Amino acid sequence: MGKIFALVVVAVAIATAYFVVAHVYWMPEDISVHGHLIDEQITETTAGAGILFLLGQFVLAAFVFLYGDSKGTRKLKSWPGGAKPLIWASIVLIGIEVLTLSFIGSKAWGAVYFSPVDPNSLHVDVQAEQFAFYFRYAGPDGQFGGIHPELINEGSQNYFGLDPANDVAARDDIVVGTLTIPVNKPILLTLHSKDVGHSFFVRELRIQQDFVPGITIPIHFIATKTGKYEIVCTQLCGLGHYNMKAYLEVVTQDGFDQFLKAQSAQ
Amino acid sequence: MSSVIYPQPAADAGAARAVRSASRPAKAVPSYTAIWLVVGSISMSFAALTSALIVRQDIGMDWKPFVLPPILYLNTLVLLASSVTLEVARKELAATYLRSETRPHPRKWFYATLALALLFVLGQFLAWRNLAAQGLFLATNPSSSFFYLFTGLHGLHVFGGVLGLLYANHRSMRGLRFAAGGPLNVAAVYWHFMAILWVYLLLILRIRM
Amino acid sequence: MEQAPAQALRHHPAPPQNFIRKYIFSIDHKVIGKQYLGLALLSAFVGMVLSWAMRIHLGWPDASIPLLGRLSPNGAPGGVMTPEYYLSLMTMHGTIMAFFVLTAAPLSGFGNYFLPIQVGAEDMAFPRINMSSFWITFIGFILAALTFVIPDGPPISGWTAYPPLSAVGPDAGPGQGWGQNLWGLSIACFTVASLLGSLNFLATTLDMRTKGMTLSRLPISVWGWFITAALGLLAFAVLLPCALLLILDRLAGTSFYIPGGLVLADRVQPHNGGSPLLFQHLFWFFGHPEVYLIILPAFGIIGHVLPTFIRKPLLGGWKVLTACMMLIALLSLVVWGHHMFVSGMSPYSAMLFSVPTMFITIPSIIAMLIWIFSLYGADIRFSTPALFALGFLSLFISGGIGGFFLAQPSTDSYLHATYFVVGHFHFTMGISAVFAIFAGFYYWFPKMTGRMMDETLGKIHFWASFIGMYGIFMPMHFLGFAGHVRRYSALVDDYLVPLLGTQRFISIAALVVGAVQMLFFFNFIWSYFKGKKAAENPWEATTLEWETTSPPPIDNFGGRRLTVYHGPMEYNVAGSRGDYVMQASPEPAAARAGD
Amino acid sequence: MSIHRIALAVLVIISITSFTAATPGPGTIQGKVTYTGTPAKPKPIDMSKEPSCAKMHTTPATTANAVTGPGNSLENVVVYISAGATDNPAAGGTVSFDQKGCEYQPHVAALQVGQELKITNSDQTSHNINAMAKANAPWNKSQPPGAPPFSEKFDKAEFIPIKCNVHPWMHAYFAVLSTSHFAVSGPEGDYKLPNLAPGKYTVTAWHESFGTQTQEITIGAGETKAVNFVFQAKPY
Repeated sequence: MGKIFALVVVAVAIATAYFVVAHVYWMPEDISVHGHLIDEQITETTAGAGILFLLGQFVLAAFVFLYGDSKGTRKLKSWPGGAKPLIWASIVLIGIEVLTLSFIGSKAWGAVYFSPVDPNSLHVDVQAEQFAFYFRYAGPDGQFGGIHPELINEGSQNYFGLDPANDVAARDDIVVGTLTIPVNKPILLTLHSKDVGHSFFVRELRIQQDFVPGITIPIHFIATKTGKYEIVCTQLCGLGHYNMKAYLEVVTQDGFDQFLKAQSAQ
Repeated sequence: MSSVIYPQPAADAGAARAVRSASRPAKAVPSYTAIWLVVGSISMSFAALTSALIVRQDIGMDWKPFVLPPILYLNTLVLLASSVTLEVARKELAATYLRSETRPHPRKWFYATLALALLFVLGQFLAWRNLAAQGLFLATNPSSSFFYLFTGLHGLHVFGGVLGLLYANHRSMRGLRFAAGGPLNVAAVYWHFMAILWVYLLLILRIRM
Repeated sequence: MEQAPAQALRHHPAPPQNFIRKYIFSIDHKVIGKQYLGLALLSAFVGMVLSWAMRIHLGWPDASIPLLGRLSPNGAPGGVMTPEYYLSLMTMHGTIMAFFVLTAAPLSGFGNYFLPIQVGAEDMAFPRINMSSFWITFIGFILAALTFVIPDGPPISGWTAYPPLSAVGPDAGPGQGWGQNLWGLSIACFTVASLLGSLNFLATTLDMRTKGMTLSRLPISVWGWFITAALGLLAFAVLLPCALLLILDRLAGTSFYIPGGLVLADRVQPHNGGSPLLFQHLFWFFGHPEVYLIILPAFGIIGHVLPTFIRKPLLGGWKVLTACMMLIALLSLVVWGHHMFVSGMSPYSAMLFSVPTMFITIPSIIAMLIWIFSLYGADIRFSTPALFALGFLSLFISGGIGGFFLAQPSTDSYLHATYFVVGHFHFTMGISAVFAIFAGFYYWFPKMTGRMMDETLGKIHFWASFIGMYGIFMPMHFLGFAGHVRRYSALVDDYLVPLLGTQRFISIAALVVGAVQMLFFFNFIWSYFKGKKAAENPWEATTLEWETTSPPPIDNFGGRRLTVYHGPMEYNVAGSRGDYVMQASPEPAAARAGD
Repeated sequence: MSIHRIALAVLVIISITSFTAATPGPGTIQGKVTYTGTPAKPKPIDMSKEPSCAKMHTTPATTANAVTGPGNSLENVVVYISAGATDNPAAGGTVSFDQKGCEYQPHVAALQVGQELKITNSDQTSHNINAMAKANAPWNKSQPPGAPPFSEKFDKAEFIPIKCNVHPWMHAYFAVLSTSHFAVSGPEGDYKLPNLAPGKYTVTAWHESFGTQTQEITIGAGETKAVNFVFQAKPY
C-alpha cells in the first residue's frame, strides 16, 4: 500500500512539473513595457515554489515508501535531531525565499503602479457596464464632456450620459465599443463603472484592474506590439459576466489617426 | 451556572474581606469565562462598526453632521447610575448572605437597577423620536444611519442584559444564592460592559458629528 | 475543579426517554455533534450535485439536463442552463460548501462530539446554547435551501456577495431580489450560531477539563478546535455587522456600500456616497480567517489521527504543531487585503498585506514538515483513516504552493480571478479539509456508532478520490496560467474556446469523483446497520474517547470521572501493554524506544 | 409552429369578419406620421463583442430610437384610440418578438392587455430580455441559443422599455394598450385603425424619443378619415 501511495504521489508531482515547465498552458506573449517584470516574477516564483513542491511530495513519498507495510516488527526511530533543525531550516530558508520574492516582486508591482504617468499620454475614458466596455476619446477639442447618469440611454448609444445639447465639450466625444490605441505610445485609461463592479483584464498587457463603482481608477501602460487582443471582465458582475468583453486593437500611429478621422466624420 | 462556585459563609473571617470574596466567583466557572468572551466578541463587532463609520465618513462626501439629542447625556448618567446601584445591590446582598442563610434578603437596589435600565431604554427611544422630528431617519444620511445603528444595536444588547438580570434574580429565588452566586456576577460583568460600551459609542458619535 | 464529583451528571439527571428530547431537541453534545455531521453530509451531497450540474454545463454548454428543467423552468428552460442559473448554482455551491460543510463538519460536528469527551467532561459547558446553535444553523440552511424554490431563484453574486451587485436589489439581475435577502439572512443565522458555538468550545476547553488534563495533555484535535473557536469568535463578530449593513442597504435604503449615480435597469439608483471597498474590507477581514476556520480543525484532526497510525508521537510533541496553528490564526487576522490586490485598494497597502501573507507559509511549512518527518522511522498502519491523513499531506502541499503566486501583488495581478485561484482554494480549504473530514469520519465512526466502516470500500473510496481530486484541480492551475477567467458560465472568448477540451476533462474527472462519493454514502449507511461490531479502542489509540464504550453512554464515562496521567501521544512506549499508554491509565510513562 | 400561426390568423379573420357583419359600416382612421426639425441621425452599432451577430449585418446595424423614412416620415410610432371606443374586443392571436442579429424585431411591439407575447431567440448567442416595467411586474429572463420560445402576458396598459444587458445596444419597447384599436406606423410613416363604430374618438400617437400627441376626431358610419401627426424631432 505504501509503495503504491509513493508511486502515485511521485507520478502526480512529475506530471504537474512537466505541464508547468513545458508551458503546455502558459501566458500569451507579453506586449507591454512593464509585462516582462511580471513574467520574470512568475518564473522566479514557479522555480522557488516548484522546488518546495517537488521536495515536499518526494520526501513524503520516500518516507511512506520506506516506513509503510511493516509487520509491526521494525524497531521505531524518530528523526535524529528532532524538530528544532526543521523549524530553523524553514524559518531561515523560507524566510529568505519570501523576502526575496517580496523584494523583487515589489519592483514588478511598482513598475505597474508607482511609475509616473507620462503627461502627454493618450487619455481614454473607460466605462464598464452590465455587460460591455465602452471607450471614450476626447475628440478634436481634447476635452471630455461631463457625465450625467440620468442621461444614460443605450437606445441612442449615449452610454456615458453625455449632454451634447448643453455641453459643447461633449459634442465631439468619440464613444466606441473597441479600444483602439497607437503602438509604443503611453496610454492612460481612467476606469469607472456605470452599475456594479467589473474588471479590466488583458492577458497580453499583464494588466488586471477592477472597476469600483463610485470611484475612477487610472491605469497606464505602453503597448509594444500591434494586433488585436481581448479585453475581458474578471469581476463577477451578473448574468452576462462570461460574455462581457471587448477588443483591444493596437495599431500604428497612422492607423490610429485614420481611426480618429473616421470616427469624427460620423 | 454550575452549583460548585458558591463560597461557604465565612464564620471567623473579617466581614469586609468575606464580602469581597463572596461577591467574587470561585475559579473555573464556565459562565464567568463565557461572559468575558462575549464581551470580547461584542467589542470586536463594535470595533468593526466603528471602522465602518470612519471609512464611510471619510470616503463618501455626503456626511451631514447633526446635533446629538441632549437627552443622550442624561441617558448616559442613568445607565452609569444603574451600574452603581447594581454594585450596591451585590455588596448589600453579599453582606446579608454572610450573616445568615435564612434571612430574607433585600432586593430594592436590584429593582432600582432594573428601573434605571428601563428608564435608559425609554430615554434612547425619546432620542430617536427627537431625531425623527428633525426629519432624520435611518436612511436619511450616513450620519443618521450610523446613529440609529449604534443606538439600536446597543439597545438590543441592553435588553439582553435586562433579561440576564431577571434570570439572575430568578435563580436567586432558590435560597440565598443571590449575592455571591455566579448568575449575578456574570450579569454584573455584562451590565458594566454595557455602560462602558455606551460611553464609548457616545464619544465616537460626539467626535464624528 | 475539586468539587467535580458534585457536578457529575449535572446535565443529565436522567437520560431523556421521549423521541423528541432524545434525538431532535437533545442537549447531549453527542447527538448535537451527529446532527451537525448529518447536516454537513446532506449539504455536501447538495453542494456536490450543484457542482455536477455546473461541470456538465461547462463541458457541454448545450447539454439539456432534464431534472434541472424540472427543478427550475426559468433557470433551465428545456433543461439548458441559463447563464444566471449557472451563477445561482455557483453561489449556492460556494455558500453551502464553505459554511454548511467545511465549517460545520470538522468544527461543529466532530468538535461537538469529541471535544467534551477528549477533555473528560460529561458535556459542553452550555448544553442548551449548544442545542440552539445547531438549530439556528439548521434554520440558516433552510433559508439557503428556500432560495431554490422561490420564483426569483438563488442569488447570482457569488459567496462573496460583493456590492453593489448584491446590494441594489432586483435591478442587478435575476436572483438579486428575495434570493439575495434569504441568502443574507441565512448567513446571519449561521454567524450567530457559530458565535454561540465558539463560546461553548472555549468555555468547555478552559473550564470543563477533568482532573490531570493539563493544557500540555490536551489532544492536538482539541487544540485545533480551541484555536479555531477563538479565531471564530473574532472573525464572525465582524461578519455579522458586515452582513447587517448589506441587509440594511437592501431593505432599509441606506447607503453604506452603494455609491451615488449608479444606473441599473435604466434608472439612477436611489443611493449616495457608499463604498463597495468598505464591504470588501469587512468581508475579507472575516473571509480570510474563514479559510483557517476551515483548515485548522483539519490540522487538529490530522495531528490527532496520524500518530495513531504511525505509532509514534508527532515530532516536537504537541508544542510545535500547536504553536504553528496559533501563529497561523494570528497572522490570518492581518492579511485579508491579499484578496483585494487588484480591487482598487492603494497599491502601497497591497504590498503591506503581501508580506505577512507570505510569512504565513512559514508556520504552515513547519507544520507540514512536522507531519512528514514524523513518518520517519515509523510503522505506518494503512487503515483508511491513515490513507486519508497521508492524502491530506500531499494535497495540502499542492494547495499551499499556489499561495506563493497569489500572495504577491505582481503575480496575482495576472492570476487573480483565474482558475488558478479556483484550483488553489479547492486544494487548500476544500479538498484538504474534506480529506481531513473523511479521515476523522473513518477514524471516529466506530466510536460514534459502535460499528466499523468497511475497509475495502474505504480504500477504494480513498484511491479514486485522491487521484480524481488531482485530476480535477491540478489542471485548473494550468488553466489559470493560460488566463482562464473563473465564474464564466460559458467559454465565448476567442482564447477560451480552445480550452474547452480541458474543461471537459475536468468535468469528467469531477463526475467520476462524485460517483465515487456515492460509495462512501453507501459504506456509511451499510456499516451503520450491518458493519462489524467495534471494540472500545479499535485503533489502539490513547485519548479519552477510547476509554469509554462505543458508542459512549449519555454522560460519556458511565458515571466515572477519569483522571489523566499522560500526554495524548504516548505511543511506542517500551514496557507498556501493547506499544502505547492511554491518557487515563495510571501506569508510569516508560522511556520511549528510539528516543 | 407555422401551422399554429396560420390557424390563429384564420381565427382572427373569422372573428373580425363576423364582428364587422354585426355592426353596419364601420369607419376607419388612417394617416401618416411625420416630423419637423432634425432628428439625431442613426448611429452605427459596434457589435464586435458578439461576432456571431456582427457577421449577420453586411452594413453595420444602426440605432432605432428615431427611424425616419422618405418625406420626413416617422416609423415605429404607436397610434391608438385612447378614448371614445365603446367596444373593446380582445385582439386575437399572438404577437411575436424575435431576437435576430442582436436586434429586436420588431423594435416596437404593440399588444393589448392580456394578449400573448411570444419571445424567440434566433441568434447563436444567449440573450436576456429585461422588461423594465413599472405598472406591470418587471422581469428579466435569459434565453440561451436553442432554448424554446417563451410567452408572456401583461395585465396593465404601459409602455415598457426592453433591454438586453448582455448586448447593451439592444433596446425595444412593448406598447401594452387597453384598447384593441392600435397600429404602429410603417416605413412610410403610415398607419390604419379600421373597424371603428361611428362616434367621437381621441387618437393618441406615441414615439419613444419625441413624446405623445393626441387628436380628437368624429367619424360617421362607413367613413374613412385621415388623421396625421407631426412630431418635433430633437437632434440629441
